Amino acid sequence: MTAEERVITTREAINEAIRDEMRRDSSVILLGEDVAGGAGREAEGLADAWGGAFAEYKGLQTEFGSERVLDTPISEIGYLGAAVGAAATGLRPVAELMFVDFIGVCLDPMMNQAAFLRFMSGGRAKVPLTLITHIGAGIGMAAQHSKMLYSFFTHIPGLKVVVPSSAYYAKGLLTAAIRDDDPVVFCIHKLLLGKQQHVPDEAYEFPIGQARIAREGNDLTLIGAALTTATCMEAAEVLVADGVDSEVIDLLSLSPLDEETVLASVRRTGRVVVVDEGFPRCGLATDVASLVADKAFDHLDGPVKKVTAPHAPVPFSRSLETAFMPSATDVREVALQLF
Amino acid sequence: MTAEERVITTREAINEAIRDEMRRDSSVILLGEDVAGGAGREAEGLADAWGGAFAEYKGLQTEFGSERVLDTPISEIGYLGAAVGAAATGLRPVAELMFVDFIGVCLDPMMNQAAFLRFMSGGRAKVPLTLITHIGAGIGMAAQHSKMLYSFFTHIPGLKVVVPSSAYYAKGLLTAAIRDDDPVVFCIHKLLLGKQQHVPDEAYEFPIGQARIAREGNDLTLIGAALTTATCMEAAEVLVADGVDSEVIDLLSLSPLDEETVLASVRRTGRVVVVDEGFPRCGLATDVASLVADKAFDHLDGPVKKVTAPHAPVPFSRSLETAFMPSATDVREVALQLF
Amino acid sequence: MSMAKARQPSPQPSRKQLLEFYESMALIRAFEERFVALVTQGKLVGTGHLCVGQEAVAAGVCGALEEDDYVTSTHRGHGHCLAKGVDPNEMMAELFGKTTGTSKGKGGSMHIADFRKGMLGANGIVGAGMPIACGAGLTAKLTKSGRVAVSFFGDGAANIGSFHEALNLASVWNLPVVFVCENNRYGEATPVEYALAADHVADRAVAYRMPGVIADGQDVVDVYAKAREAVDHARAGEGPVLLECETYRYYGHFLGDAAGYRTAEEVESFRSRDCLILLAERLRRDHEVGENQLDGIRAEMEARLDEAFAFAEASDDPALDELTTDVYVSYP
Amino acid sequence: MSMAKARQPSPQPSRKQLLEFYESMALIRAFEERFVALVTQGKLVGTGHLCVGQEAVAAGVCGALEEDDYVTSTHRGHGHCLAKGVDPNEMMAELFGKTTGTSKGKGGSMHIADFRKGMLGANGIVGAGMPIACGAGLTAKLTKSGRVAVSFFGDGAANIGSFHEALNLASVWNLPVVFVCENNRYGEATPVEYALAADHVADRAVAYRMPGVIADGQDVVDVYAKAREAVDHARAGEGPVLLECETYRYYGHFLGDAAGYRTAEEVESFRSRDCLILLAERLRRDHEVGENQLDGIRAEMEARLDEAFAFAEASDDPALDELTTDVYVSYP
Ligand SMILES: Cc1ncc(C[n+]2csc(CCOP(=O)(O)OP(=O)(O)O)c2C)c(N)n1
Ligand SMILES: Cc1ncc(C[n+]2csc(CCOP(=O)(O)OP(=O)(O)O)c2C)c(N)n1
Ligand SMILES: [Mg+2]
Ligand SMILES: [Mg+2]
Repeated sequence: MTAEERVITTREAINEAIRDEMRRDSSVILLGEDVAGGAGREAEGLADAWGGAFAEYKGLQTEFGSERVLDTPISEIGYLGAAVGAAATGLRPVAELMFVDFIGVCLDPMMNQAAFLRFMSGGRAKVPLTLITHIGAGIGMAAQHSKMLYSFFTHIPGLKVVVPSSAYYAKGLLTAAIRDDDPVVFCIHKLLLGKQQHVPDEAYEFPIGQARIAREGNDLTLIGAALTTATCMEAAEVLVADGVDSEVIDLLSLSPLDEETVLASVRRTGRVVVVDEGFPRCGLATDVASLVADKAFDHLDGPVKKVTAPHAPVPFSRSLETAFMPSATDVREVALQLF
Repeated sequence: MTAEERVITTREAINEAIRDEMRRDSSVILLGEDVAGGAGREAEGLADAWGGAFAEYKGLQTEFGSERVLDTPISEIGYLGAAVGAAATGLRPVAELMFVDFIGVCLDPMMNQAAFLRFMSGGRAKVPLTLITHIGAGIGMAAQHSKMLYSFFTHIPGLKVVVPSSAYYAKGLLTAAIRDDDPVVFCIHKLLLGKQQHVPDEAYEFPIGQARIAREGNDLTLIGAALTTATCMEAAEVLVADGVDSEVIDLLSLSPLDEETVLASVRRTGRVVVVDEGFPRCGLATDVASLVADKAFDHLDGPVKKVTAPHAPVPFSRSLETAFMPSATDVREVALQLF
Repeated sequence: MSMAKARQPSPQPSRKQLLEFYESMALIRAFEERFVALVTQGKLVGTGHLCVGQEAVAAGVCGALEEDDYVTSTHRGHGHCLAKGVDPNEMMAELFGKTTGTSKGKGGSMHIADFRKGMLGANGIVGAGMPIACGAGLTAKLTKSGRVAVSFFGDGAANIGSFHEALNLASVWNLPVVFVCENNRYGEATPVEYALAADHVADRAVAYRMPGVIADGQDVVDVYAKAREAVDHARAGEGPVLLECETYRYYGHFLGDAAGYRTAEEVESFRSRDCLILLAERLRRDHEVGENQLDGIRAEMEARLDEAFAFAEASDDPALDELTTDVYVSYP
Repeated sequence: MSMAKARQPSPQPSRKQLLEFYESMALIRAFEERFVALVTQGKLVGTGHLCVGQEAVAAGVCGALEEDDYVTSTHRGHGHCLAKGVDPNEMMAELFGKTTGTSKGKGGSMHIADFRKGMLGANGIVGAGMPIACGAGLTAKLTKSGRVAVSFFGDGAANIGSFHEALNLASVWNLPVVFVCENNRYGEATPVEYALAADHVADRAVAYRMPGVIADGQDVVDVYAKAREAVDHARAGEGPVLLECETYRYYGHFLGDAAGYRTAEEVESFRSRDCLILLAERLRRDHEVGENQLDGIRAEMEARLDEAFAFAEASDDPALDELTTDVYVSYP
């Protein structure tokens, strides 16, 4: 297998991005709950037992030591606040919030501190902090472990927000995030972690603020992020049989949003469905839909459509959970209303 | 002065609503930081010294005692969690979060607990909790004390969200909130507290989920909430000189949203500007705009417009703070783009 | 015991009570092991946080409670639910995501709750149950119902802010709440020695002017005695208590965790003090209970689980429209 | 003092140092009183949280720091900033919302920061500074810079979760952080006796396996001595310290608060132990400093404030496009 053909999981891509940046820049550190595991047991040969609850960080503590890969107590407001303070004083921390749902106990360091510190100090401070967090439903963990919530971060001025849809973009966006001088929230959908893709060996950045056209088409624009990009792709294939040629946009960055790519597409196709696994109110779908309804209005051939999760907590039961998440069938059904 | 003519401040209206419900129903309690003030000094005659940071609760502890009007330590996740537990076991707590900005340390009890408990228990639990919180800029308190953030609550299924625009609606909505069996977040803009209006003496409910037409008009729909309702009214007056006859909708409830009132108006006028003091991304304005762009699309004569705060933290300097908040001039300017 | 006032000497549990503890612990053990078996056999897809090894804490503490007392639990909540009297059929159905489950299949393992039994819910958010228990205690105090609230939490949870805020608040308001720490020596893969900057969780009680007590969490009698004293203290209006129970979980953090952060010897050393074995010894020694009788109890519990499994399997999945019910009591 | 190891005896401050303390405290007092005067006269619209009465804490603690050590502050932060060397001109300009302010007028009283001086910011969120100080301490530790971070917080803040998490974390990671509680007896209108379920904030130190020390916050020499020991302890790599300074604020919680939650006698009793008076007595008694010299220092500080006021008044409001600058370092 040549280097070009190398295929790895999203989990491995995340590991590589952090590893490469930690090698390159000694100010990069990693901290979070069980990002190593077995803390304090190095002498017994039990270190690095977990590498994170989702095992993305496996081996990093072994390579970089417990000074740079720090397990934390269950103290999210404590260690995220510490990450802010470390970032503001010269380190470049990568902090993990295991499930984005836990933001309920630690939004403050991200919102009132990290996001605002530069502004509140009149530009004297910067906070080069990366927050990695896991989003999304699909693994049977129910209401308190399955939300998206990226709209919260997107709402807050001062935060950048990226949402990769596969291993390649995970590596490129995480590298860019770690190198960025602003706080960046890196939201990774759990169901993507095990998925494989060709990923270059060497370090590379995928630019924050840039969407991509995942599929070109002329009749309809489907817009997705995280897992719903795949949902859109699937729907686009099915829609071929309906005689509809769909363009699919993978947002990748939610803040800043690549307005131009979205608008250019919709202006050409005249029809749009925004697909978002988040809750329907004040969410990502409403955000992108309202952008289109303002700035591409004159080119629209029909209403601006959205497919989202229902206005309900994420259910446990597998059948309900599956129904909760937007499906290609849902997307097709809504898309066909536009023709 | 007859009873009908009685004019009181929003602050007093809030006081009355709580007082009446506490008299009517012994399970209603009030808790929060300094909702009384001088806790533990009753013997020295120093009780009830503050009645809340904004003095809405003055006199309530004197009337109802420190068992039912409870000052708390500075422990938002503690006392809001306690409010959830009290609500789930038979009390009907009214809790105060002094500034909505503090939600960064205590979102969890509202989101993962209060909002979801009914669903997560399969309907066995209910959480009749009212959260009163102060929103908005305009009093020189800068980035950490001036946000709106009602879009966060609106995003979360299981929470109801109300945003009065004056004393009359404050009393009616707060009464409805306290009597409601679901958790309700009552967001009151600081600049409304001192404003006066005729408010009936007796207790009354204004229905949660009902918007109102604040001004009738045929050419344009302006949509506001909290302070921006007044901004819309002002803009509407100015727009008369431009030959534009505006309808103004005061949302009052953000969740559930009175979609019908919004849609009926826009279907008639064909033009809309949503005005929101919140941040522009994934916020209230995008939510309402995307609703209109979907369900009133066929009646639209122009793009769906929004006027919001900029994507920036709330600044301290008075001149910047004034520029930060949507003004009637901003609204007029955007509205005229539609003609 | 450092309670402010001396309480009545804690009653020695009777033979009958001890047998009830045994039954309770055997039920929990059977439930958890059945769950593991079902997952292993592929009859049930999913995972969960098992409390095998810790049964004495749930049984001993809940044994000290009245039926209408309140309990808040954690992600590791099966044992607390069973000990508080939640129906195993409904619990098993919940794990299967069936409409007959405690939460109609909408909650799952981390959200089992039964308000009719005072079980205010397992909780997926570490620490979240402690403030909620304060609220239940406040209800009890204001309505003079005489009830007490118990909040279970882990050693890892002792480092989260809500622990601090809840214990301080309970003390400030003099609430009838007993905070029960199940110190099983790990929070996920992190040893308590690393994460807790104190020798014992109970050492933190002084920071809140409340009694701090340590019990042997493998010995249900010790747990019961100390829980009983703490509950009596709280019920008498003397305020909250922090009770730490030293225990151990045999499985990993969740079903599937290989637990590579601890040695086999460590696990063995704790297994040798298994709560069921210790209690069986005591029953044989002091109460002339024969091995047969204990085998009988365990067999009964297995049968109970056969029934629960059959019930769950025979139940329906929730209808798809359940997706949006129970979000609100009323949505105009 | 309960430090783990005995440190070198804390040096008695020299006459020169004492005069520096006096100057520092007089500057803070003058700054705050000038602010009050300007608001009262209507020359400045706004409010703020004044630290008049508490000056010895800022001066004594910052006097024990090196210039490049870090400080995180609170909503009541003017004194900490001044004692840490932030320019009064820029601070006054900030309060006027002028573009020459520490934060270009965009931050205001609750967000004064000067990273060049190690002042990481006042903070409008109670408790938020403590974890941030841990992060600064972590930077110091990992980069081996030898710096120390001090985190000021109030008695009220001792009941918020971030206090708990930060102190535990600092201890677990053995960080060079000194947590300085300014116990001024109130959090807003709430007496410390009500809100804190402990006799002293310092009593909570044992819960985090760190030394807890109490200083007389009105006596800058006592504050300095204990802060110095704590800072040395932290700098030596021996871990964090909790230092509680007993003090009092003469004004209400904010300028405009009538403070009806306390008696005039109480205020009087604390005013009689004013930090400037106490230090003046000591200087006269032990160091033959005359009243003239002290009058001279205070007059100098008034002149310094004249200058600051003139500077602020002469400065420009920020241009309107500043509304959206400094949100990001880079926004593609
Ligand atoms: C606020 C929050 N942070 C982190 C987690 C992830 N998590 C789930 S259980 C757990 C460990 C809890 O340890 P402990 O309190 O000792 O309970 P145990 O699992 O040992 O019963 C963690 C970190 C969570 N669910 N909630
Ligand atoms: C998280 C949070 N909760 C509440 C407040 C409102 N608040 C501002 S200052 C204050 C009192 C703080 O008391 P203390 O810590 O003793 O400091 P002091 O004001 O006495 O200096 C409160 C409750 C806040 N700013 N942040
Ligand atoms: Mg544990
Ligand atoms: Mg104070």
